[in-house]
Amino acid sequence: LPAFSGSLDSFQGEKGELKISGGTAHIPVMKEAARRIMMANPEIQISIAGGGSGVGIKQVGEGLVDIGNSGRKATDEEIGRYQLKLFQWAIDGVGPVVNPENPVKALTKDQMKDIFAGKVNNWKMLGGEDREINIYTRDEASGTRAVFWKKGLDKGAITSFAHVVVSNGAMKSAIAQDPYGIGYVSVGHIDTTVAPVALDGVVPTIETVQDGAYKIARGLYSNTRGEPVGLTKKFIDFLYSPDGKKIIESKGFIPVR
Amino acid sequence: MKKIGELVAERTFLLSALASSSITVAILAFMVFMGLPLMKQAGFYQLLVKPWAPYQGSFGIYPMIVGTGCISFLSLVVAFPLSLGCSFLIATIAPKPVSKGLRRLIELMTGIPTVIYGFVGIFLLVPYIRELFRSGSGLCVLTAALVLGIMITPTMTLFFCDSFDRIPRSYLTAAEALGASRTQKLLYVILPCAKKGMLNGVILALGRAVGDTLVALMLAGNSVRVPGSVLEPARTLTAHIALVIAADYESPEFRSIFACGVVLYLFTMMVTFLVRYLSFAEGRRD
Amino acid sequence: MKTRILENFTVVFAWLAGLVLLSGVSLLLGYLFFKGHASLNLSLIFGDTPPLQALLLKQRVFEGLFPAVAGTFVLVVLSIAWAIPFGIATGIYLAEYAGPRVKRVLDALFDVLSGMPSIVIGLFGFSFAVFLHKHYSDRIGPCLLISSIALSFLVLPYIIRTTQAALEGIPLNIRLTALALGATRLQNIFLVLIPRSVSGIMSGIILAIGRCAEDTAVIMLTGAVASAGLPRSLFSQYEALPFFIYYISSQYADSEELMQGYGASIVLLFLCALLFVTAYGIRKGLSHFVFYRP
Amino acid sequence: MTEAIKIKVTDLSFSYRDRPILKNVNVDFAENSITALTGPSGVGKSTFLMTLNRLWENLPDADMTGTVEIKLQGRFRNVYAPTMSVTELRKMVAMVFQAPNPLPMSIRKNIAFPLKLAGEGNREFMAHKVEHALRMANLWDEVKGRLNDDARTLSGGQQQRLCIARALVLEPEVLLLDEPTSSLDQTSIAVIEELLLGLKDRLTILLVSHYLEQVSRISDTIVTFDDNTIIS
Amino acid sequence: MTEAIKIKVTDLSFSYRDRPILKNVNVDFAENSITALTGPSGVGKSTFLMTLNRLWENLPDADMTGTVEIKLQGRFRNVYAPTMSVTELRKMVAMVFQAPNPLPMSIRKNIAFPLKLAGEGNREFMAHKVEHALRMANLWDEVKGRLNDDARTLSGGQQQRLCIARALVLEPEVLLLDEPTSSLDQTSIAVIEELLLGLKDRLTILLVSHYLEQVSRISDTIVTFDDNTIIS
Ligand SMILES: Nc1ncnc2c1ncn2[C@@H]1O[C@H](COP(=O)(O)OP(=O)(O)OP(=O)(O)O)[C@@H](O)[C@H]1O
Ligand SMILES: Nc1ncnc2c1ncn2[C@@H]1O[C@H](COP(=O)(O)OP(=O)(O)OP(=O)(O)O)[C@@H](O)[C@H]1O
Ligand SMILES: [Mg+2]
Ligand SMILES: [Mg+2]
Repeated sequence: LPAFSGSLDSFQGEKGELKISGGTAHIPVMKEAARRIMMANPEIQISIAGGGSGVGIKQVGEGLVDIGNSGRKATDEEIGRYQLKLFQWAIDGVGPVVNPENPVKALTKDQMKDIFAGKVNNWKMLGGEDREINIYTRDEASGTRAVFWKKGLDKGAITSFAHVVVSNGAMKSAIAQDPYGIGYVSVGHIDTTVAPVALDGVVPTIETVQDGAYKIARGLYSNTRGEPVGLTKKFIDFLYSPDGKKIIESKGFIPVR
Repeated sequence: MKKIGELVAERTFLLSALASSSITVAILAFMVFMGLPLMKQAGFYQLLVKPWAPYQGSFGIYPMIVGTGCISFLSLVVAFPLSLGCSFLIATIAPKPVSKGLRRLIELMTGIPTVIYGFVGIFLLVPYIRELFRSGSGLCVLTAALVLGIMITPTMTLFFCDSFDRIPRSYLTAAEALGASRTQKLLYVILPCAKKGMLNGVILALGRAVGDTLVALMLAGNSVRVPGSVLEPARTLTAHIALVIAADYESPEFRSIFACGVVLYLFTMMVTFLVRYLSFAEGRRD
Repeated sequence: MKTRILENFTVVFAWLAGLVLLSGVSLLLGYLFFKGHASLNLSLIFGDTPPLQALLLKQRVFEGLFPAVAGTFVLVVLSIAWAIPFGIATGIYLAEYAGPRVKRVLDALFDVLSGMPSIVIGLFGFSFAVFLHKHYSDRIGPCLLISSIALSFLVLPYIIRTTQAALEGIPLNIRLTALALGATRLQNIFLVLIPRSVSGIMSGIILAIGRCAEDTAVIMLTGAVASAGLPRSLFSQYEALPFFIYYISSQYADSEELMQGYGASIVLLFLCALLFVTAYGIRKGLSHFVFYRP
Repeated sequence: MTEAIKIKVTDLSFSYRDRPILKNVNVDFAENSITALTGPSGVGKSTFLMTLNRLWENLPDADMTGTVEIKLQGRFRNVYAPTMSVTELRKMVAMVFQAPNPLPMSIRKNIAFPLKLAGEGNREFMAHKVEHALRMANLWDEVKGRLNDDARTLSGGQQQRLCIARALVLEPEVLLLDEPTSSLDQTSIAVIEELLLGLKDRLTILLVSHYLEQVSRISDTIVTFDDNTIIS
Repeated sequence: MTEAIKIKVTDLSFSYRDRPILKNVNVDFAENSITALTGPSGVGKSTFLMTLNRLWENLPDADMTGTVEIKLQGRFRNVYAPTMSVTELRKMVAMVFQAPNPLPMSIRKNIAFPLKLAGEGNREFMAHKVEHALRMANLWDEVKGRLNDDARTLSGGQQQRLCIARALVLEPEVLLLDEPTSSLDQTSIAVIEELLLGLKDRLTILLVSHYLEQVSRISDTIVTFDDNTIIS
């Protein structure tokens, strides 16, 4: 792990541009960190784009951005091909969510697999209203999707009926809008507008993720090509600083110790 | 001295014309070049008819083609009668001041940014459609088509009005002198004469509907499945490009969006040439 | 009798259609204003930063639309700057120099270009950027420069067409006036024909500006991002108003952000309406053939 | 004049965009006769005709004051009265223009067009009317074999007779002709003049013409327009 | 003709889009005289004038064969020779159109426009030339106080004289006038005719005119166009 060199002071005298893209779960943390840094030092310009974990890994590998975020661990092949350095700075869970109005707030894992496979397609079958289930999923570049698919659905099928949204934020607003929708978001994104669904009796929250009760967990990574230097290094260091950890916590993730 | 200046200027104009027009060619070349590996491997035709299932290694864009077709056709179904009615109002039925005002207003409407249609559609129409039909999420073919239909109506109306305006004055005077009412003039003289021009308007509006990205991306739900009803979600070619552009550059997913690009390009070309042909035919008739 | 029914039906149908369209659009705009009027104030644009400080670039704006507005502004200026010289020169070539054969071919090419879905142009811009990045320079990726070039492709046909139409619309006697006085072709173009077409060309440019300010599909593929601050260089990524609206619509975090989205929509709407009315005022009866754009 | 009066124009003034064209015109026209209207170009002859069947109302910026009364179906009626239907009026006061203006449809449909407008649906009756009108216009023999051809393929003289036939098909009481022969050759002119003379006892005809010979050949009365007013 | 020849037209044929307008025209024009060109409308008079200064080359689909020789700067030159600069030609063979066509700029700038085109930069010289040209065109006294007004605010007759002045400013050797008085009133016509008569000893003037009176009043020779050819 890099040395905890710093708070914002370390950015003194730096200038230039830092490009970040990739995982959408990371965006709130990135935005807040960038805001703090840019406030402290107006010479620094940080741009943040989404795209999904696949994009993050790919773009940093190709050198299109300085930091590529991913919500999954880069594969060995990716690490090898691009000489990626991985920095996991938080632990996150991926939890199924429904609209708060939806009475169905607990499912078994099998029920969930059936829902996403399209076998169970009415809330009535789960004790809810007699309405079709609207399934929301993420695009193929999403790390959240990859983790949920692997650990939540055990690589089971996701029906092609599913609506496709492009980010954690978009997932949250879609579910917040749709009383009959079900989707999955990064636990850090869960707030009052959506309701987490207990899976086999465990509600996905920071606490359950932290103590290991909730199993669909993952790390949030920032990846660089080769050893980070300069501004890139300082940015990553900042994520590990006490200030950075506070930000991570405030956005609903668990900072790594 | 002067001669050289003239020559330089002419060459400059020519060069910039060539540069500008080469963009059109370059875009096609790029699409084909980038999509070629996948097209070679899977076959262009195969891509057009196979489903989209990246985990099974199938990168067909058939569902997107169908989705595009459904949404734009349906939006024409919405827009055509609206445009017809509005152009009737403007042409003869409404009193002068109303018709003038309406025309200005509709011209202004062509300036409303697309993203705003999408934005309002999400928060206004989507929940409404969901509750009205009590089925699905509201993000569906119907919603997208309705918004798209409203969006292309001004353009189509103006094209209709335009083809009405091109009818020789003498035909209208003839009908008036024979005691035709305003509606009769419209139905029995204007409409039959303007048919071809109106067809042009419809084709161009269709081109616009097919080419639109934002409305479908925001409102159609983007599922990669051939929609079974208008209340089911679907994905258009344009939305597919916007969604999959995030994929790995070397991946077949990414390559497939160039197939979408090629399809859209060819469609645009078809529309253009059809319109040119029709206008030419019309020009020759007069 | 049957015809009477048809005629009456036509009248009813026409009024109904007018009503539906008008109510549809007023619903659209009404809803936007109803929801968004509350957010219309200076802090929508400048957040907590004092406006003057922000405008003088002394202090950054984090919670406001300022970076997006500035990004859109810079983007528009750049795109138009690329498009104007090529557009006007090409328009002149088509109207004044091209032979009928060449003209037919070029006309067809520009027709295709003007009908091209903007996402296709965006895709072109994006893959071009990636191509450059791989084969030319590490520094190039999707960025302001690429976006503005792609956007200029998008609006080039507008400027070409309006220039061409304005020039071709000049009556023969005016065209011959200077020639009969011994003007060269170029002198005739620049001293007589272009000055007479200025209003037509201007309206084309303004429409192109509106188009650049409004387009989302091109920029979302070529460099617009969720958060970037003010654009620093041609190679940096940037924020833009229409992309901001799109972004908010799909991933707003809270109702406050959503309100910002409504506010941004109203700002963009006003901007476009203003440009549109200006273009219209400059040249009444502007053909919507020019407006047409998938 | 000894004949019964058909049209009474009182204090008629007309202007385009505040430019006066006709000022205080007072004139009567006799029933079942041909009246020729002459005068220099631009004096307002065509405009005057349009005030009789209210066709000017479709022109932008045109304005009129005064009254026009026409004896229709036996009694005098103010054509500008609110109770007067303008479409009914135009069926009874038919008009033929200087340039023949056939509609872009077949000969048959051109003639039947006014019937269709009037809501006529009986095809047999319509066919009969079409033939009758074409016969009246001396055109039947020339076109009976090609009734389904586009009317625009006829020669100029034939087109003009077609337009007259079309105007006659509803059996109007007044026929207004605005220089109907100016674009025709001598033979066609002779045919049309003869036709008009033959129609005279059924109709009241107003004919604008520049050709003084023609005017003296066929008209019963001559009305000369001069500088905004009328000299009879 | 006893005078020296200024313009020699040999075997000139002209067509628009393969429709022949002029066929094998052979005609000479005398120096320092006014030649009137007359003939029915559409026969090709304007077109003929445009063959003399090659202005037709700017028209779409036009085509010409034959030779035109003009005595310029003392020797006969084929105006269609490759060595002939078309802009130089047009400066020496000036043309005035039927409808006055002032450019949308001030009176002064209108007159100075050909000088500007010729690359003249000396302002004093230009001012002097402008005054001279306006005096020649009998316009100086009327406009000297308002040289900076927009030329389009002048009356029709004044505009036409302005156009003549503009054509004269480069001191051409030939002046082509295409119905220069047809849109003017009697007084303006008289002024322009007088002006042309005054210019005659300095220039060779070709004048298209429909007005036989005018033609006989001022022209030395009359050339009549008839059906694609010329009867002198
Ligand atoms: N639609 C119009 N708007 C404005 N002015 C018009 C219009 N129609 C005709 N005028 C003007 O009104 C005057 C009378 O026109 P009108 O056509 O009645 O003349 P006319 O006597 O029929 O001439 P002609 O013998 O040439 O047909 C003319 O000066 C003409 O320029
Ligand atoms: N630019 C053009 N393209 C095609 N045909 C033309 C063009 N200009 C003129 N014409 C045709 O060429 C013929 C001769 O025209 P021109 O203008 O020389 O006649 P004109 O003798 O000057 O007649 P007028 O006395 O009416 O001015 C006419 O039939 C005209 O229709
Ligand atoms: Mg007339
Ligand atoms: Mg002429």
